[in-house]
Amino acid sequence: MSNPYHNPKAQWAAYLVFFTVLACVPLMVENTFTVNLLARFLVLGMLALSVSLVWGYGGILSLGQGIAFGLAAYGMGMTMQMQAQDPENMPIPSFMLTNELTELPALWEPFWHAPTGIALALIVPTLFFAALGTIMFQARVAGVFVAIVTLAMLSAWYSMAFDMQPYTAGFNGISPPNPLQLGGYSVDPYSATAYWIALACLTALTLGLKALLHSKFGLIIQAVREDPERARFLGYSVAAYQVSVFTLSGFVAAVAGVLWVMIVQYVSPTALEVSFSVTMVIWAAVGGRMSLIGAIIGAFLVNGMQSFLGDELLYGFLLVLGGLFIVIVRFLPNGLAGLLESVLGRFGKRAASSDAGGPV
Amino acid sequence: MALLELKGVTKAYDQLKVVDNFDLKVHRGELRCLLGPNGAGKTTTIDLITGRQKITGGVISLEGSVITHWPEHMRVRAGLSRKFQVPAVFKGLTVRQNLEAAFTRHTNPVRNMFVFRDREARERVEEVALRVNLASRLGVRADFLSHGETQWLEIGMVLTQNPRILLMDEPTAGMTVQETHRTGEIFNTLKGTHTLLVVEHDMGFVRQIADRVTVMHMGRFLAEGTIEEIERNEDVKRVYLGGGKHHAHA
Amino acid sequence: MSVNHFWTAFAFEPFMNALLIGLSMASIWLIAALGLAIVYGTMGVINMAHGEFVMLGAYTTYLLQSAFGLPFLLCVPCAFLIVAAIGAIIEKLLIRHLYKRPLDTLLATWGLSLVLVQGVRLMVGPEPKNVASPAFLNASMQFWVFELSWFRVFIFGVTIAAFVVTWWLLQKTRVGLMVRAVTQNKEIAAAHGIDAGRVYTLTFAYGAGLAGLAGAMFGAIKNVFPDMGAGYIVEAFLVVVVGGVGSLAGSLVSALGLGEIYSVFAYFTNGTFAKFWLFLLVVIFLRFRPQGLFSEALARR
Amino acid sequence: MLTLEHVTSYYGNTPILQDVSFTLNEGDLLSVVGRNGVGKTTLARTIMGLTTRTTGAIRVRDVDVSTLPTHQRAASGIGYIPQGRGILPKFSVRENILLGTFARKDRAEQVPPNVLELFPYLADNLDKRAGTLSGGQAQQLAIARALATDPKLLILDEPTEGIQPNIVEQIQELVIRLNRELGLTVILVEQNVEFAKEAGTRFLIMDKGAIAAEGDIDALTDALIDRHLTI
Amino acid sequence: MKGSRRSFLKSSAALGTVAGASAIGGFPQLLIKDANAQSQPWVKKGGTIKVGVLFSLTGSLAVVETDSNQVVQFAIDKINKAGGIMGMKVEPVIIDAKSDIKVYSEKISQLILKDRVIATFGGYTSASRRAMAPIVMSRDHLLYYPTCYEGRECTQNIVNTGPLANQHSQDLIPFMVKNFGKKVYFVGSNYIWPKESNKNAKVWLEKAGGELLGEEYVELGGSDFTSIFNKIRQTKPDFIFSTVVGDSDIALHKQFKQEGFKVDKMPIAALTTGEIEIRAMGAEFGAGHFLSAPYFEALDTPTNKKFVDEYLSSKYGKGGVTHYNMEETYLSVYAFKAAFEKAAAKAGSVEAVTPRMLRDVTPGIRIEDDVSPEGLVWFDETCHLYMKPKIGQCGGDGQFKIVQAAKEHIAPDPFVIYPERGVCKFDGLHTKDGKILKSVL
Repeated sequence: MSNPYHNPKAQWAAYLVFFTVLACVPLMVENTFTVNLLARFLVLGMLALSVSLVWGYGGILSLGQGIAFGLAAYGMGMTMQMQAQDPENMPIPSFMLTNELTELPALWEPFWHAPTGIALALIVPTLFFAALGTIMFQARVAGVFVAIVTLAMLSAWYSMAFDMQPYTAGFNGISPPNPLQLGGYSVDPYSATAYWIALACLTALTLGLKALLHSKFGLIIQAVREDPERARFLGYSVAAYQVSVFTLSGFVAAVAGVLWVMIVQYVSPTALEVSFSVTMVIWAAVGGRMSLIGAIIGAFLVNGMQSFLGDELLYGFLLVLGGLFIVIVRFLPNGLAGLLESVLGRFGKRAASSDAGGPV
Repeated sequence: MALLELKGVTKAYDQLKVVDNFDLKVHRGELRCLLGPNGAGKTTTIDLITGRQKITGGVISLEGSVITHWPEHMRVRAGLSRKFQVPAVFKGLTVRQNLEAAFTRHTNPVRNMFVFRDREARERVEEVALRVNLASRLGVRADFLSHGETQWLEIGMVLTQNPRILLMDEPTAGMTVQETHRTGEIFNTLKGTHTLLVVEHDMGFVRQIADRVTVMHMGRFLAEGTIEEIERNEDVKRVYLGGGKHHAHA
Repeated sequence: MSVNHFWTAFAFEPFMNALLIGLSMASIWLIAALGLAIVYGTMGVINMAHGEFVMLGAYTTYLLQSAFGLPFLLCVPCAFLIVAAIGAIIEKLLIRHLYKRPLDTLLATWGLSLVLVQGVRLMVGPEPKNVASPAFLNASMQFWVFELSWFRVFIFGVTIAAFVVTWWLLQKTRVGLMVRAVTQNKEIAAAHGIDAGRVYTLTFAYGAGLAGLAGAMFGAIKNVFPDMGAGYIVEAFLVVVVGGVGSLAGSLVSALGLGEIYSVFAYFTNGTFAKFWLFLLVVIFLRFRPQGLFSEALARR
Repeated sequence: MLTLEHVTSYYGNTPILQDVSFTLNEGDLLSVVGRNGVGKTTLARTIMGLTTRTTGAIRVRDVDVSTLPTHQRAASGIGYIPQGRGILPKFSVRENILLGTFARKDRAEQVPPNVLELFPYLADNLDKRAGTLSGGQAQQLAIARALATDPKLLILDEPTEGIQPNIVEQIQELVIRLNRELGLTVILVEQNVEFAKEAGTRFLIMDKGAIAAEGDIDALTDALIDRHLTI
Repeated sequence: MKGSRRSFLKSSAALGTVAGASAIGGFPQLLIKDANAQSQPWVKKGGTIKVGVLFSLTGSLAVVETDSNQVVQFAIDKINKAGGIMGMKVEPVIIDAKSDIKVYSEKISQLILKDRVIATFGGYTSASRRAMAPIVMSRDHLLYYPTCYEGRECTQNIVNTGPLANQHSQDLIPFMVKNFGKKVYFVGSNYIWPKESNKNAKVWLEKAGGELLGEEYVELGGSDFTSIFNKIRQTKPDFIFSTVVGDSDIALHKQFKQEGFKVDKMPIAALTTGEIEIRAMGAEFGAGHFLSAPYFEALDTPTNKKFVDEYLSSKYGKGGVTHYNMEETYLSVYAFKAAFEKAAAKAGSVEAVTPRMLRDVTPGIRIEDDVSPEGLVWFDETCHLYMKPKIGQCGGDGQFKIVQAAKEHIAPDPFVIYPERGVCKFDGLHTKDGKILKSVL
């Protein structure tokens, strides 16, 4: 009966191998472009991770993960932009001049101080998710309604980022001229350092969430996903758990937003686009929403395809992606991880007598 | 003082009264069976006690505190625990996880983020699993259980909670004869230490477990007494066998 | 009038016209949402590819017009029929395998929308196409303080007609009886000889057809291009959700309400800002009435 | 008329009906009795194809319908009155009856006149919303609707449940009439043993998803009743 | 779940070790390093000259950018057929940006770091330029941005071949005021280029004695102009000045007619509505409106006739039309050719040519009448073009009739409406207090 897929030791071992391999990548890749590209994938993987948490484990299909990502990205963009400003000579970013601002708006003031700016970039989206979650889950909004409410909220933020041009530079977005300065160092987005920073965050978040899912909390959010009413009649406040998991997923997406801008030095309303948020769900679904690593790998695969295969099959890519997605939803509801689970399950049955520990 | 007391409890949809001015007292340590033909309002009564449906009128109190309008999870925390008619377990989780989820010493989400391996929970889970014949099935996902096992699992979940009163809505529905008998044995071990309110149809089972029996009919109280008294009661016989012709209730 | 002021001052005539525009917006949103509402109400399927059916309708019109020289007014019903046929095929190949998995249909139809957009792009090309509308619709008339564009009136008329026909089909015909029976209780309907599968195919095809109809008209006020569908989908969803699942009247009222709110906001501020407030209001509204305007409180889970 | 051979029926993965076999002749009225939750309703639903999955054969006049979808079983001449009546409350009385006509062979699209003759109250209130009917009226409507399918076999699932006493009698008479006068073969799922005895020509006692006893109605003895039905 | 905690601790410890070890090796990379990259020549003797071509071939921007992509290839083919640049063939590395800002940012770095092109032609929207700019600047590389843009930037790594906001409307506004009346209503897409263009237009409007009645912006891709037309109807302007782009522009012109406005009473004077937009909306909706651009397909010069004929008959000309954006892109390739030749001559060898060097030699380069379809243009010290904008009126056939052409070349000035910020010069933005700021975005 024992399926190595479900063996906790094997799981932790797989996580260990996965992240170790990822950590070694920059030592093997000479090309700084590829390192940067992979760092981007790590961040996108983090988004898939947040989807996996909220949808796969929490059962909440949020199409608004981009809200946290986008808000955090703007926070980071503002921070890095202010690092390039000079209090005496260039006290405000030039795009504000275009929009008839002569003084730095109060909204931007905190971002003179980079640590405060980064902290705000993480805290504000997280709090927003807590608030939105409270509004939704206390009213027992569930299922597709959550999807549509988050979608509407995302669209609202998108038009806001567009329209509030004096504060956000609108469609053009904010492109800080210099890389992030941290403690006197300049974090070159094309260096292995940037990659490792992203990887460290991804590793910490993944292992943290993995541990969290092994905690009582992790058990209960899954219980809530399976049957909210049963959970309620066990004495749990279903709304409180849903808000918690929604907020956590918002935090993960916010971290991704901050890292993204560190790596690409650019933020625009496209971070808040509906299609981007839905694509995150696609990554998680392809890799397997019920597996943290699966979701991350899903993000790697889809984006890798887009980057490497995309150039070859210029015109067909979206067709392939859409088709792939339909096939996966139709036949593999748990994605590639689900496929692995059933393959290992069969293998495990055969090997049950000889090997109890399962392969690593 | 009764552990659980219902006074004048009423539930109406428009004009139709599903539960009509119903009174009930359950004392500590008692195993009470609630009987009645289909549509008598038994499940609705349980729903009203646990807060799943909104009450129209009347008062529900648990150990003296009035819980009539509390939210569901607060009632559970106050010591009410229920088993649903259609077994409600977490299908995607293993038996062990189901039982662990039911161990509700802490319900605060933030606090539970730091609960990893709770020895007390483990012991309780294993103890309960033994009790409901699932000790060998702890690692199995709940959706692979047989129907009877699923029922036991839910009974086990209710037991794990160690509530002041257990509300069991048709615990043996769909079980085989043997399974029903085992269930009766489980219930008999709970007598004295636990308080139970059991809704049941299976008379063999009721005979096996009941102390006192309350019979409902069309939302109202019909009779109460020991199993023998109820079996002799003409009104009860009529509503069960005779259907409409000579309805006796006032 | 001063320039660069965020707020526009109230003035009677333009405000009245803003109300009229709200009506026109409402008719556009309603025709875009109607098919979605029927499909969601009857089958519980959230069709994320609905906007792409709108796009297909526009392309059908363009192709019929440019390749066969069909007059615009004839293209509109043809767009309905052709997109309905495509909808029927899609229902049989994909949607019917995903009933009872509403979240998965949502995602699968999103995948479908990618395929449709890219498929059209590959076959017809990415450049925008142009649907010509008949000359008599390219005019406007004055009525009291109102300025009516004939084309807007035309859209309004078609929307009302589509709404009435839909209502009539549902309420007064045997097919409608079947659809309503399946919506209320699939088992009972089946036990009395109704083939629920066929009803679903029909419903989905009809919903797609309505989207195609909408597309035929939208093609004439703006442009026909592969991504055009994305521009309608969020608003259409909001109309359905605010109106209440399975309620035609609800969709009508909510389209009217949203259209007017948007237009009045847009009059006093600007379109982008109006949209932000509209979406925010909808989220707050759903907090208090998750089931929408016209629906009993059962659609929560 | 109707034959079940080794039928096992599941909800999800749970078998609710286990290895049930019986035969019903033309013109019979089979009373199915048993306590709550023993599978009587499941038996009715199994014949209609409303459970998740069944094994075994279900023959209606030698045609195996066990693989057919529900709507085709309805069209093959089975009329069904579900437990709780299954009236569509948002429909008018007329629309509810018309629902039955979808299973007719002759494709008639009108409310069948013979049905209206049977139910004068319904005939007078065709435009009333079905949700506002009383329990007894709703039961008449459910029967009228099933009759509109022009059935050969009628399955009634607890037709007297939850109905005021004075109406119960009318319903009971009606059921008997359908069988004796109109010649319909009937399966009557019933808790009221007295009525089951009065109406039935044959009986079937169910217990725990299986047949506990069956035979001509005369064989339904008090001993059997005591063992399987009473408290 | 047994032992999960223990193995968790173990695995995190192990990871820590790995991360620590790799960090030691990686620390030097904290500094921007490109030492080895610079030691390699960008162009090898006897090899090819690799250039990046980064436009969207799919997605919503593909409509315009596909043409840009085609015309770059057309120009490169033409140059290669004529013997290449200094005997070396130009090799385009063509990448699809998929209308996705993230892809622009990713692919520009691929072109620079992996493909090692010496310059990139790319972008059509300001947003894509802003997404590419940080990478181009931090690598001291070179981007040819071949379309109109708003100005207010002063960088040392971007060469622009489209008109600046100050060049476009200089003649158009006085022309319209003179012919139709003083009162004007501004309509634009809601982003920076229209807003900046309108600011410039206001300057010319004031000079011409015109009056601005209102200014409205529609969201990008927005297609409903009824609210805006409602406001326009109320204020009764003499003409509309439009900076609406893309799909919205088509909707604007269509709805203009459907709302019952008359083109002879209140025409639209646009900076955007060229031949390609007219074809997309149908000529009946465009007829009678005005456009200011440096280039029109109908321009009656031998060079343009040849350009149009050659392009439309080539395998790239399936679109069936040429337009200003395309011509500006075409010019950028010849600007690159001239710059490369100049730089190689200056450096003495092709291997010594760097992207930055190309930019540094660009000021002063002229593209003569016999090459440039729009006529002679030349670069100023900030790498913007001196050019002659022309005003065309659309006819019923979708072609423009040129009704006025500037007599003199108009100077580009990216900071003309921000004199307080300083003056953009060759080496950066000279502020009033004497500082020189580089890479001002």
